[in-house]
Parts: sequence; structure tokens; C-alpha cells
Amino acid sequence: MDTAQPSRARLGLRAVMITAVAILAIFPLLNQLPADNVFHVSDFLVSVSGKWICYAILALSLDLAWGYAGILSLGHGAFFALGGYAMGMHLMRLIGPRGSYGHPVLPDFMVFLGYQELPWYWLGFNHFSFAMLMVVAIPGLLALVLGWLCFRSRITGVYLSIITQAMTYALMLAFFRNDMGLGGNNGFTDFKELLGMPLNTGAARISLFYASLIALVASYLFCLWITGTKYGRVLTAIRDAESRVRFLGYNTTSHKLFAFVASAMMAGIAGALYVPQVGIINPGEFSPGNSIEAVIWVAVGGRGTLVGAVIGAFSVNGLKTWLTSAAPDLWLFVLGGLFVAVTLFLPKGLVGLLQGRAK
Amino acid sequence: MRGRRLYLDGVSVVFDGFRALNNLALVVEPGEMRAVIGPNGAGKTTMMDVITGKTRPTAGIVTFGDLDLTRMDEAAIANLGIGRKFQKPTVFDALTVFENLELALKAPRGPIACLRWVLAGGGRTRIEEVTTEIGLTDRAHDRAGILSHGQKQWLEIGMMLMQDPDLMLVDEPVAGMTDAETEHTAKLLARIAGKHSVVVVEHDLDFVRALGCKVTVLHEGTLLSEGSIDHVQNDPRVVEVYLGR
Amino acid sequence: MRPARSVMKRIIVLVLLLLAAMPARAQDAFLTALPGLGGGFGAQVEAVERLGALGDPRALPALRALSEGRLLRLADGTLLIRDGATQVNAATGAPQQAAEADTQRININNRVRGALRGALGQLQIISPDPDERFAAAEAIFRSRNAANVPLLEAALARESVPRVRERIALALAASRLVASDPAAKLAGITALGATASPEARSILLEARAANADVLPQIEAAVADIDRRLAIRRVAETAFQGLSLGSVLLLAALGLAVTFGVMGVINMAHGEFVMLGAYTTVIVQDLARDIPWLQPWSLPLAVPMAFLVTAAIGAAMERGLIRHLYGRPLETLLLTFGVGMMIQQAVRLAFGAQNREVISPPWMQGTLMLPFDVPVTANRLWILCFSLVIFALILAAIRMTRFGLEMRAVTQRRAIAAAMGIRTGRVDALTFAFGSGIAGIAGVALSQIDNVSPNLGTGYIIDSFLVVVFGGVGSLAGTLIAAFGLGVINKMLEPWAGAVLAKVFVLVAVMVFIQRRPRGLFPQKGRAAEA
Amino acid sequence: MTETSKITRRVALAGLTTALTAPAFRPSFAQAAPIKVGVLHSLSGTMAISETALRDTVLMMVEAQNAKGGLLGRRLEAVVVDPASNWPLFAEKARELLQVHKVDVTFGCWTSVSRKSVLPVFEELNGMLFYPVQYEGEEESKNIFYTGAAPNQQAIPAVEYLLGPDGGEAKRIVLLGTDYVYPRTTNRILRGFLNSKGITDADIMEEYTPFGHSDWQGIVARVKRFAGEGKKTAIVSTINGDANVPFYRELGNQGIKAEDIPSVAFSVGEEELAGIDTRPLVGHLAAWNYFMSVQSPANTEFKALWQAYIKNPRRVTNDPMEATYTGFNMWAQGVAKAGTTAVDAVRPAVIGQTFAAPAGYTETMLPNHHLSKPVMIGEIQADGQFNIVYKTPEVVPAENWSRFIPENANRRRG
Repeated sequence: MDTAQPSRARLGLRAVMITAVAILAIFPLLNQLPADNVFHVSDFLVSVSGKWICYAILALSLDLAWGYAGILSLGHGAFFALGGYAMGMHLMRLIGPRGSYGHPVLPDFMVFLGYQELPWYWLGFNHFSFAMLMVVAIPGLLALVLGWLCFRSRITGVYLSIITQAMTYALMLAFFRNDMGLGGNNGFTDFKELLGMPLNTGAARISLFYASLIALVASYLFCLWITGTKYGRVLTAIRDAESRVRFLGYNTTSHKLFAFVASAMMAGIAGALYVPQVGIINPGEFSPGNSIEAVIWVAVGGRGTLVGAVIGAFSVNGLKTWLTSAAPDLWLFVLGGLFVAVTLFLPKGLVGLLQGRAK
Repeated sequence: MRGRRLYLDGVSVVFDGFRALNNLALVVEPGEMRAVIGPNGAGKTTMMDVITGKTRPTAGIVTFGDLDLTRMDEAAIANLGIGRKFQKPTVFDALTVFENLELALKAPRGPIACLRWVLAGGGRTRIEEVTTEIGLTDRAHDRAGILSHGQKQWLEIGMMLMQDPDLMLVDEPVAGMTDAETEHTAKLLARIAGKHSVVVVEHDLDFVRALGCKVTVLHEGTLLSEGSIDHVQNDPRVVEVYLGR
Repeated sequence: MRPARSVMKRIIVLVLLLLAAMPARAQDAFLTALPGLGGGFGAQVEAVERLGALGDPRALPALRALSEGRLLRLADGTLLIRDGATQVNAATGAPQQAAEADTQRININNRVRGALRGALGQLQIISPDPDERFAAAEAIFRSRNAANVPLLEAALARESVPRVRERIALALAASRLVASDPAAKLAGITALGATASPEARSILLEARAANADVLPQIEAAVADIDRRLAIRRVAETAFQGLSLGSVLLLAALGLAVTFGVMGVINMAHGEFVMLGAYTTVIVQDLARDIPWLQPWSLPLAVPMAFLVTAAIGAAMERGLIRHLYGRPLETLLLTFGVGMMIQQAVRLAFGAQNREVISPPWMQGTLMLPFDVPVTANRLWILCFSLVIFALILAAIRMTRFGLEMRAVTQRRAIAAAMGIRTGRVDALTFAFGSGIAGIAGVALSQIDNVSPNLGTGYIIDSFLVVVFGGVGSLAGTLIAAFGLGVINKMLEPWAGAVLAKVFVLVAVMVFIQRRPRGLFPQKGRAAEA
Repeated sequence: MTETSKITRRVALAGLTTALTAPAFRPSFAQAAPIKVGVLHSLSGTMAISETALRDTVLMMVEAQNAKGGLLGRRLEAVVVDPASNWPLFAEKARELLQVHKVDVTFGCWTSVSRKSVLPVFEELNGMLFYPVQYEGEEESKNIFYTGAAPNQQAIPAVEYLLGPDGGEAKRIVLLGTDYVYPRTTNRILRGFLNSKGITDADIMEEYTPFGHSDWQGIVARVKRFAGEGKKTAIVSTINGDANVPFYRELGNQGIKAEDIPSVAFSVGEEELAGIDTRPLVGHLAAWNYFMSVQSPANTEFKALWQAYIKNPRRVTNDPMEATYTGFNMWAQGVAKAGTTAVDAVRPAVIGQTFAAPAGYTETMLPNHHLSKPVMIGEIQADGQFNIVYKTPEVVPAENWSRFIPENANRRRG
């Protein structure tokens, strides 16, 4: 292939990715080692890294939109949350009569808010396959509508970012409303099972961990494939000089829309995997701050490199997990300082640092 | 002989009260080469913007063959067979020379088509031909961002060639080129002109003379004079505009 | 303190004069009713009502003391009135000191407070001070009691101050409504119907059940009031919208400079607003010990907040943002990080709790605009303040050398530099200017919102939307957008609810931006096309 | 200023020491060493405003207990984490406390959603959580002890008071709340209660606002209008934390006096009032199970302990702090009784514990994991404190499953 001649640095990055995935893959095995073994991985680390993997998928999806297509979405958290809500609705339906009121169909919150019957938009979510369809379809549809409106009107850059931020903010306010029939502020919790497997057991956690890891690898390969094709080069071209691409005869609206929708769907999948692992989904996931944080993961790791997004998601979240208990009063300074330092001194992120070493 | 006739009549463009084009008329026949000259602010670039769909005219008719260009967007116009080389070369810095040309190669343009795209032998040959033509063979796999200004100009011309358009709009192709390069460009354009219509916007009158084609002079958004280079150079109005009052 | 003291003196003189002329029977009634003030809430209400009805001015100090929490009880049931450091016996008026430990403050509840208001009204309607008489008439109007008719009639006959007369007449009308005389009742209904007062309306509605005989007249009077109120309600909604708009404007103005003019996506903008609010708290705390400064602490906070936040803004621009020009999206990440740090720093330095900001008296209560439109004082001031600040910013940009240089640098940096403008200095000053405005907004917002480390987060998204909606770079656009969004929000609120109204506004702005991607007032010219 | 900076330094030092001493991902080998007390309160984000005081309360209790010689001869050690007002992070931190730090007990959460988020974690890993805030009820977990009020210990007595002679015999009720589950459920319960008292739906206005709502002009104006229909009206406010300051400011500025339209709040305590000038609000009500102004020996001790610990003689105490204090003592008594910190042994030992709470009553931990508590109604005073105008004569046992929710009819009451 003349067109895809990966540089040595790029090959190095792929090696990093393969190593990372391999290490993650044996986490549950290392967990079985006796606690005093140096290679022992604690239960907590296994469960929390399952969550980080979901964040990494979100970061990958954002990198596809931002790093390659130049669409800086400050509302990607909304797609993540919508995927999570779709999964949450499925999990709520699966509780069935095991809720604290014993109602055969209605979830607890509907019972004590006095609902008589299930709202129409809850229908179908008792089927796993339907719910999984919705996990990608709802974020995809939202991205399609919003993207079509914005890209067609040639809203780019800062304007686009602020519109996407307004979108997630509006969704957050809307989802906080109890009248939405989606649990309001409390959202969904107290899930019981998924695919016949009781949640809150070690086995379930390991299954979800591997499911997330597989999704991460699949997303990575998907992004790798996309960016390796001519389509990926069109995206890069759009990112750097959109109007020039138009003069070459490419309808950039449809190209951007395709990437944006694909990215939103990936974010939705990440959200769906995230919810059963953390055991809760509520409108807080729509908060604009969450979406900005996701952008920061990508920036810290290095945008436009895929592997950077993954590294960023793991390192920032790992740091956060560690610092919120090691320095509960000071962690915001460390994290805030990190963001400042990365934007100032590492415009290419941690990956840029690695590449610099490689040279 | 293929191609369609470019026809502009009564075209006006107003930006916030400023008339960039004023009742402009222009006809370019299939296969014709035309040079457009005029002082700064005469409306040359705006005219190209109108033809390629970047700017919507406030009034007037713009057709290509029997198609109304004012109703189409840039991509559709480009796909009709109108290529453009910008005044300031805009190539895709993050991609290699080869990839830049590949993007421009005439092929289905939709996202799905691009995903499934495989560069076949014909396409590859064509890219190699053009790479040779623009003299960038040994830089084919370098990133376009590191090319010199002149090389970017060449690459941009190459990308226009890849599109294989019926009509080429060439904005200041020789700015920043050496004399030898300029000469080479003139030859290249002259050779193309047989198969395609070409509109060249240029300041360099020597270059225009070398092209040896009909010349249109714009001034303050309107057509000032039209004819052979000698004709327009002797036109008193043109002289006045160029030499000042 | 001093006027209160002199009023007390006057009352005591009055009391002593009246005491000499008082028939013995009434004296007994006062003395028998008084101890009830120290009893349970039920006994207190009864005692207050009796004391009010007696019209015995000796009751006034005791009732006042009770309403102000200055009435003390000794173990034997004796009631003392505390007045500063001295104490007097409530029954005799003679000084009587008791140790702190022996006294117990008498508490009251809302029911007692309501009764006290009526009784104090009855007693104060003969006060020499017109303000007190006005308040008394208001109190009687609210407590409405048929027994007050003769009292009010006498008071009306004596009264010469027009606004007090008007109030007494209204109170009389309300009291007549509950009287039994049908003619008086009709007169009362007519008088109440001629007002635009919601209280009058409420009194009329309340009287419906007991007055089946005059029901049509009552309904007509209510309809009259409703007509006047409907107009007023429109004006009220408009004011609410403008007030919300002024808050949005204040919050967005600083951003209109840092983001709109300089292109820095300043996510720490909300934190600058918050710092301005904390500056207000500090200025107020410092002024607390200097009595003459106290009423001026809020006006003084305005320049202080400007200076503090401008200094921080300048430091941030020189130290950090300067390195990122031309990369607007990266300023977003950087300022987000800075915002996190500022927020946590304030939290550690001042605590996470809300800080109290005292509103000066002129910012409290309700003012009446023409046509009886009630507006709250703090919001009216903030509305005016936002317009003044807006005018000042416009003047600074249009008329000063700094404004000229600022515009030059933001439009054509290289050329401005070539003309000898020190662009770095102008950048720092511009950013400081925008940050300072955010700080000023914080002073104003401290009067209506919580002063806590989270203050800024609530405003950041709205601010960005206002600036984008108005058109980046257009101050006039920011003004129109802020007021437009405020009014639309308040118009939607009654039927959509507060949450949905906001969601609708957000969606409307998003759709609008699709139609006009560069806002209400786009930057003009070919430069904006690039 | 100096006081706060001292506190800052101490907090910062505490943070640093924890950072140095607590190895994050390695299990602790020193099993015999101190008893670990987890503290799961937000120190940043929107809830920090309320929760930092509770963190300090737990730290104070740990210090006080150690001064008394610890428990079972072992020292107590607090493990503080910051869940940052982020609900999934609450779940993660709960898991970390239980799995990594192996805490013996946890004190934490404020919002219902945070509690709901950690509940499955505590159940799965069999931890023990003391939750100190009043809430909507409709929950019961064997791993949680609820030391705040259930709706029947706060909302219903308060409304009963408003309907009674001392409260002004209200005939029309405005239910104002922040749009989340606690107000929604509470108001549903209250509506059932009001209907049973003969107040029809036409005389009830119900309105919800978003979190942190700061523009109350329209709603207060509508409340005034609703009150102007000729019947005595009262407001029942379930407005959440932050939104209260602007709400009360607007009430004061629009001249709504407590004598005319009294309001009773369930989420406004001394801490919230510290941020407002209360003079225009005198007479408005709050219902709690404790007020700082309670006169009792236990309260005197509690206040003294707190103000000495925080080194600020003006810092206030409030109901959730008292609930934390009571909960901590009950846990300590339970541990002493069980002779171990093992959750399964402590749980039955805590049930039935009694404690002379600062509220001035002896409270008991009931088998439903809730407390019996007194109900008090206080009127706001000019100094930011509450004047207690009503107290139940006895403690009221918690009914976490409300009788006013029809679906609970068949439920066995614990």
C-alpha cells in the first residue's frame, strides 16, 4: 500500500495499544492471585478499570469526531448518557416484580409517583435486542438531526461547540424533570440482572469487564479502519480545510454527518456498558462539565491519534480515582494544573511526548 | 470536443452595500482559454466565487450548459466538472502529495463510496502521470505541509487536473514561481486548453501574453474591455484604470 | 437607634399624661390583660387583642417590646421591657433591673404576630408621626375587624396627610365589609372595587361566603379589580423578563469582551463572577467595623471587584492565555482547568458554605412604579446598574484611546503592531477589562444569588449562549439577546413551568443559530466570511 | 480571616497526610490496627456547600472518640474521600472505601441519588452506611441506617401545624419544590394527607423548579396571586439547598410576611440561613428534628464540642449534623455491645440502641433501621436561629413506607 505507510512512531503507538489491551485482558486473572503477590490486582482495580474502559471508548468516539473530522463536540456526554439511559431502561424492565412495591411491570419510581401504566416510550425495552438497537439508534438519531442542521448551515468551530454544549445542557434540564417518566434526578438504580446474569456478583463484573474490553478493541479497530481508508483522509482534509474539500466535489455535510453519527453511536455503546458497571444512570451524566472532561482526556492523551484518546482516558481517570481519596481537598488543583500544563507544554498530548522520545 | 458553455449575464454581488460585482457579463465557450485581468478589487476572485458557488449572486444569471449554477452548492458544481485553483494554495498539509491527488481523483464522492474505495490500476497510473507532470515524483510520499510555496502551487494545479474538469478556473497560477516554472505553467495550461475550457486570472501581463488567448478586463465589478491582449492594452479605458487618474 | 429612643421618650410622656386622666376601671382592664402576654400563644393572642381594643396607650410599649422580642418574664410572672441596657416594669413603667439569668425572653409565633400587628395598628393610628399612622392603617387593613370602624372613622376625620387618608379610607372600607350595616357594606365594596390592590380583591373574595345578599356587587367589584390587575400583570411579567435579562446581560458582558472581542473561550468566566461576589463579601466584612463606611460597602465593592478580577485576569492572560492565541479551542481546555483551581481555592479559603451579603436598605422591599406596578428594589437597581455598565463599556470601547487600540488589535493585529501599538499590552488590558466586568457582575449577583464557590457555574452556559445568540463581537447584540431571552423565558414560564421554559429557550436559540449562524448582529464584511 | 485560614491549613495538611499514609491500590496488611471510619461526603462540586460540614462532624467525632480511648481499645482512623457531587463517583468511592481501605463503617451521602447510587455497593460488599439526612422514605436496606427523618417525622406534622390554630389555620396550600424525587414524593404524600383533611385539589398549587433555581420573581408573584383568592394560604417548601437563598430574598423583597402567608421549609436549617439576612423572614417556619436553639444538656455539649473543634464560636450546628452525631454514637454503642466491628455482629447490636440526642429526647434505633425522633417546628428569628414554636411531646417512630401511598397498603409495617 502506497497510501497507508504507517510511520515508525505510529507503529509504536499500536504496540502501546496492544500491550495495554493485553495487560487489561489478564487483569481478572491477576485478581485470582493471592493478595500478597506483587502481581495481584485488587477487586476494586478490576471494577474501576471496567469503568475506565467505557470512558476510553467515549474518548475514542470523541477523537474520531474531533481529532479526525474536526468536530469539537462539547456534548458527547449526551450521547454517552442516552446510550446509558437506553440500557438503564432495559435493566429497569428486567427488575420486574422484584422492585420494592412488587409491581409486575412498573419500576419503583413510577409506582410511588402514581403512574398507572407504562409510558409508551418504555415499550419494547424489555427485549434485549430492542434495547441494544436503541443504545445506538437514539444517540445516532440525535446526532443525525443535530448534525444535519448544523453542518448544513455550515456551523463550525466554536459555534458548533457551543451549540452541542447547549444541547447537552437542555437534555440535562429535561431529564431532571420527573414528568419525563425517566426517574428525574434519581435516574435509574438498583438493577438486578442482565441477560439472565445477576449483577453485583464477581462473575457479572468480569463478564462486563470483558464485554467492555471487546467493545474497546472493536471500536479501536473500527476507528483504525475508518481512518485508514480514503474516507479517513477526506475527514482529515475536512478538518484542515473544509471549503477546499467542497471545491473538490465532496459533499462535506454528508461526510461529517457520517462521522458524527458513527461517533455518537460509539459513545452510546460506551454509555450502555458503563451503566450496569456503575449501577446508576441519572441526568448528571448530561452535565456539560462531563463532556468537557471527555474532551480533556483526548487532549491530554493527544488528539487525532486514537491511542492518545485511550491513554488520556485511562491516565486522567486513574489520576482522579487516586487523588480523590489520597488528597480529597487538593485533587482539583492537581487535575486543573495538569490540564493547564498539557495545553501549554504538550500540545500533542502524552502521545506527543512518547513520539518525541521515539525520535 | 466536450464540455459546456459558461454563461454569466447581469451578475451583481453586494456585500453590505459594497458592490463587488456590478452587472457582469461573461461567456466562455467550450474548449476556450480566457485570461481575466484587472486591478485589485476589480472583482476577479468574487467572479470565481460566484461561478463555483461560494458566493450567491445578488442578481443575475450564471449557467453552465443548461444548468443554473446559482442553485447548486460548491460540491455539486465541482462534480459538474468545474475545477478551481485558489489564489492562495490550499492543499491538505496533513496528507501526502499522493493522498492529496488521490482525493482529487475523479471517483464517487459519497462517504460509503470513500470507505469502500480501493485505488485501482487506472487511478494509480493517472496519479503517477500527474505527479510527473507537476514535477513532484520524488516527493510523492512527503506530507504536503512541508512543500515549498511553488510546489504547493503545482500540487494545487495537479489536484485540479485530477478532477479532469470541463472548466478550470485558475487564480494566479504563477505567483511565487520562478521564470522557468512560469514558462512551464504557461505551456501546461496551453496544452490543457485544447481539451478543457480554462479561465485564468493573472496579474502578470507577460504570462497572459504567453498564453495567447482572449483577454477580459474587469474594473469595479464590471466588464471594462475584452479582446486580444494587444487590443486591451491599447484600450484607453484600460490604460486609464491601470495607470491611474 | 437614636430615633427609636426619642420615639420611646415621646410615648412614655404620652403614657404618663394619659395615665393621669384615665378612669380607674380602664386601668384595671389594662392590668388584668397584661399578664396574658407572658402566657402561652393562645393566652398571648387573647391578651394582645384585648389590649388593642382597650385603646389604652400604656399597652403600646409592652406590645412593641413583645413584637421586637424585648419583653422579658421573671419567674413570678412580672413582665419587664428591655430597652438597651435598662429594663422597666411593663405594668408600672418604673425601672426595674433583673439579672440576666433570672429573666426569660418571651417568644411569639405567627398568630401572635398577626394579632400584634392589628393591635399596634389600633394603638398607633393616633400617633403623631404620619409614617406610623400609615403603617397602622395598613396593619388594620390587613387584620380587618368590624370593631375598628368607629376608630377608623375618627382617625379619618382627623387625618390631613393625603396618602395616609387614602390608606385609612381603604382600611375603613375593608372593616365595613365585615360589619353588619348593609349600607356601610356597599360603601366598603365600592371603595375596595375602585383600587387595583390584590389585598382588596382577596378581602372581597373572602367576604363572599358571609354576604350572599350583596354577592353581585362583590363580583362586580372583583371584576373591576381584575381588569386593572390584568394590565398590571403584563407590566409585571415584562419587568420580570427585563430583570432576568439584566442578570443575563451582566453575566454575559464580560464574556462579550473576552470571548466576543478576543476569541478566548473563557470557561473560567463564571469564576471571575464568583470572585467579584466574594470581593463584595470581603469589602462588607472590612466595612463592618467602620460605621460611616457601612452603608457604602456595596457601591465601594464595585470598583474593588473590578480591580481584583481585572488583576487576576491580566495575570492569567500574560501568564497563560497569551501562548494560545489562534487556538481558541485550546483556551477552552486551559481556562476550564484554571476555573477548577480558582473554585477549589475559594472553597478552601472561605469554606464551602454560603457567605452572607447584607443588602443595604435601599435594595430591600418593593417599590411602586406608576400604575401601581410593584417591582422589587434589588432587581430594579440591578436592571439600572446593568444598563449603566453597558453604557460605560460602550463608551470605553468607542471613545477612549484604549478602545481604539483594542479594536485595532483584534481586527488587524499585524498592522496594529506595525503602527506601534503594543499588542501584548493591549491584549492584557482587554482581557483584564473583560474579567473586571465579570467581577462587577459578581457584585450585583451577590444581591440575588448565593455567594458560594459554585456561584459561577450557574451562569457560564447562559453567558455563552447570550453572546453567541447576539452575534460574537457585537455588544449591542449581547444587550438585545440578553433582554430578549429574559423576556421570552418569563413569558413562557407561567404555562410551561420554570424548567421547560428554559429548555424551550435553549432549543429556540439552537434553532435560531441554524438559521443565522452568526447571531442576531453578525460581524459584517468580507472578513467575517473567511 | 485567620480562623478560616487556619482551618484551610489544617484541611490541607489532613489531605496531605492521608495522601502520604494511604496507599491507594494496595491492600492494607495491618489488620489489627485502627478501626477505620469511612467519610463519603462531597468536598467539591454542587453539594460541597452542605456536605463539608458533615465531613467535619465525623472527623470531630473520631477525634472525640479517640480522646475517650477509642473503641474496643483500638484507635479510630477516618478515611476521607471526595466523591465530588458526582453520583457514579459515589459508587466508585464507596467500593474503594470497602474494598481498598476496608472501612468498618461509613458515614456519608446527602442527596437521595447519592445514597441510591451506593446502596447496591454496600449491599454487595456487606458494608454499613449511616445516612444522616431527611429523605422521602420508601426504602429500607439492611446495610444502611437512616438517622434523618422519614416523611412522617417532618412533613406531615409540619403541615398539620399550619392547618392548626397556631399555624394560622391555612385553607390553601402551595407546594413548592425542586424537581426531584424527595419533593415529588413528599408532595404526593402531603396531597393525600391534605385531601384527607378536606382540602381539595383546587386549593393546592404545586410547582417545581430546577436545581439551583435563582429567579423566583414569577413564582413568588404567582403564589401571591394564588393567596389572593380570599382564603388563608401557606407555603410548604421542599426547595433544595442552593435555591433557598434567592427564594427567601424574593419572598422578603416582595413583602410576603409570615403573618400573611407563612411558609414552612423542610430543607432550610441554620447553615442555609447563615447566607441570608433573616430580618425580613422572621416568622417563616422550618420543620426539623433538631434545632441549634434546643435547650438540652446534650445539645450544650454538642455545640461546645463542635465550636471548639472548628475553632469558630460562631459556626452553627444543624439537623443533619445532629443526625450524624447521633448516628455515630449509636454505632459506637453498637460496636461496644457487639465487642467487634464486624458488620453482621454490629447490625443487630445497633438496633434497639438508645441515645440521649442533642434534640433533647432519647432516640431509639428501630428495627426498620430508622430512628424514632421528635418533630419540631421553628420560626426564623432575626439572628438566623429558630424559635421553637412546637415540639411533639414524644418521639415519633419513623414510617419509611408511607401510609399515604396506596401501594404500601399491603406492606407489613416494621
